[in-house]
Amino acid sequence: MAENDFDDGARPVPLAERRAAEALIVDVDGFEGPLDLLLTLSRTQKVDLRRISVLHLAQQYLAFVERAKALRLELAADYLVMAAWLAFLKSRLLLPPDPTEEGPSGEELAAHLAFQLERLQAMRDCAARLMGRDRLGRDFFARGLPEDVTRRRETRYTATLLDLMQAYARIRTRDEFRPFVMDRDAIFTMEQALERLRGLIGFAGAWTDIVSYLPEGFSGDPARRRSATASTFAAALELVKEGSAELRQSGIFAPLELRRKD
Amino acid sequence: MAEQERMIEAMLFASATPLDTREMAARMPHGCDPAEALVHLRKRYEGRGVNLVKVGDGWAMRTAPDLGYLMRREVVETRKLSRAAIETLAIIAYHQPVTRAEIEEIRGVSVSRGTVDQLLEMEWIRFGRRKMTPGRPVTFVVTEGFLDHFGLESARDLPGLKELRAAGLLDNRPPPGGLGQPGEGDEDEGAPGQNELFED
Amino acid sequence: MAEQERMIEAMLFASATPLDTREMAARMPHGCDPAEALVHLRKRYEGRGVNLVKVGDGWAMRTAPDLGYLMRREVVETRKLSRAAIETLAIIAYHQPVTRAEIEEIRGVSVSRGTVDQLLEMEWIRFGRRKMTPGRPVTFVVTEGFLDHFGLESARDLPGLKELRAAGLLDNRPPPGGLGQPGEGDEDEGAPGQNELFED
Repeated sequence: MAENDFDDGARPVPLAERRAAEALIVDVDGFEGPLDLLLTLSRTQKVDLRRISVLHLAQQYLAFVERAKALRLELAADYLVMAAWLAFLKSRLLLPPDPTEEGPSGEELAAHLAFQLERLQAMRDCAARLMGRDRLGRDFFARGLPEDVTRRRETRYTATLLDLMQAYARIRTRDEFRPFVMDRDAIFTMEQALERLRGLIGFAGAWTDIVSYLPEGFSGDPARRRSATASTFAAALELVKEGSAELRQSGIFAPLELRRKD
Repeated sequence: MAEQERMIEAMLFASATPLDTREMAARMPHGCDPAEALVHLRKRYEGRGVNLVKVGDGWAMRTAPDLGYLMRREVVETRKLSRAAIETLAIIAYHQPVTRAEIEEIRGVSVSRGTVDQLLEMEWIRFGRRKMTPGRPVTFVVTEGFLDHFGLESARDLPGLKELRAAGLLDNRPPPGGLGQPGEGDEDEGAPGQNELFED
Repeated sequence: MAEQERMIEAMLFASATPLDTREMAARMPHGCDPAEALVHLRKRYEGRGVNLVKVGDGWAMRTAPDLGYLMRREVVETRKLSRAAIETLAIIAYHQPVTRAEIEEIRGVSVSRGTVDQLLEMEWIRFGRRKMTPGRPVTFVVTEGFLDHFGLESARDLPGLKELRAAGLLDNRPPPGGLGQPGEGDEDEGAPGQNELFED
């Protein structure tokens, strides 16, 4: 199906064609993906999509990608993936088939691409025909005054499928978000520290560094250690304030020591 | 004249308010005479299920008075289901058969008697078989009426969370009062791992 | 029969949305047969300003399309659909039931977030049954609302459907040798499509 077109693209390009190509590049954002771009390029061949020269098309596409790169346009990954695939296809089409090689021939791949382009074009045409049909509310109309004679009023509750799914998503994501709530695990609250100190201090008649009161699992991770240290310190101050403990420090940055006060 | 009759027939049908001859004439091609066409049209609808009637200065199509009883079932006031009801319904649809305790566990709040009663009354849910667990609690399942209303072939056709997300239907707002989370409101489909969270 | 014709005439005039025979029968006195009365009524309204049209399983009265110009005042502005949405809609209509992956394969780009959402919200598409392929993906089909909006009796009456089918453009043709192309990653094949569904 693909004519073997050994043209290297060295021939002089007519001005109009060049202009068109430039317009394409400038407008790269306007394309809905690589297939759309290929379809647009194929229009310059002005032939039945089934007879299109895929080889020629691949060359046009590759040239497009090259030039777009030269213009430093950001090309989305799928354009580049398509380029790589087309380069592969091009090599298959150009080289004589290797009988030992497995997989489909270049012609088969080219035929499928032509099929995809034709199908996309067909869908575009269908879409246009569909939108061009006589339409309700524009060309033909429903009853303007539906008679809902409100004599026996009955309340009917309703909901759409969208409501239903969104409700479910809402509940389930609330569940799934629980891990984020667990971020609070890194926080040791003052209430917790106070409770812990009250329980432990009864056994500590001797001066003890408050750092040793940090709960298990809070001395490793810096964030957790910071939180636990701060709350334990605050809790220690609270105990001193209520007169159930004493606090001392021998110098700046020296360990803070806590002792039960009888 | 037949053509003019067609015109006023269409106009009167589509209009939400009665139309008078002046309005009709203004909308019709130049030189038409709605008054005469109305006489014909009125005659045509005599004795039919719908009649052409004069309302003040205007004209309107109305159901024949003797057929009013046919319209009574259409008299419904539709209201959106409450959030509690729709959530309960969603859980039943996705998890059926499901007990009340299970619904409460998933929703995280208790389910009021009225909510379940309402869904039962709407015939969107019904009792399923009892669970073989202590207390043998009753379960709830969705009904044919439910499938019918939501245009589903079966409850299994409901899209999963992953698909809801892919379709952009998943509301990603964090729970009220919750901490914001990374990537929230991000257009792109998510930090890796986030996707796994939504695997159902 | 004349009386039954009057009844369905009244009901159809009163309703803005299509009614199916089941609904009509439920509202009519016992023993009535709306199907037969519909045939008569349809004939009666042939060529008139208002016509009886079939919409999916339902029936509705709609103004004749050639008189649209008279109703400019009644025109409802529909939300402008993006090109992506229009193409997605067409693909769903012609290939239904169709999965998201299939839509993406045909368009060569991923279906953007919000496109499907919008079509669902307009109630022009809905979920069909899941495909019996790995992953059991959900499918999309068009709704009665879609048919109503575009004046189609059924999805079989889509313009050009026969030609497309004859040209093989509705086939689900896998890429040769499974050598995928970009965007064809998750392809599911071989479920009965528009093609088989509409083979009579």
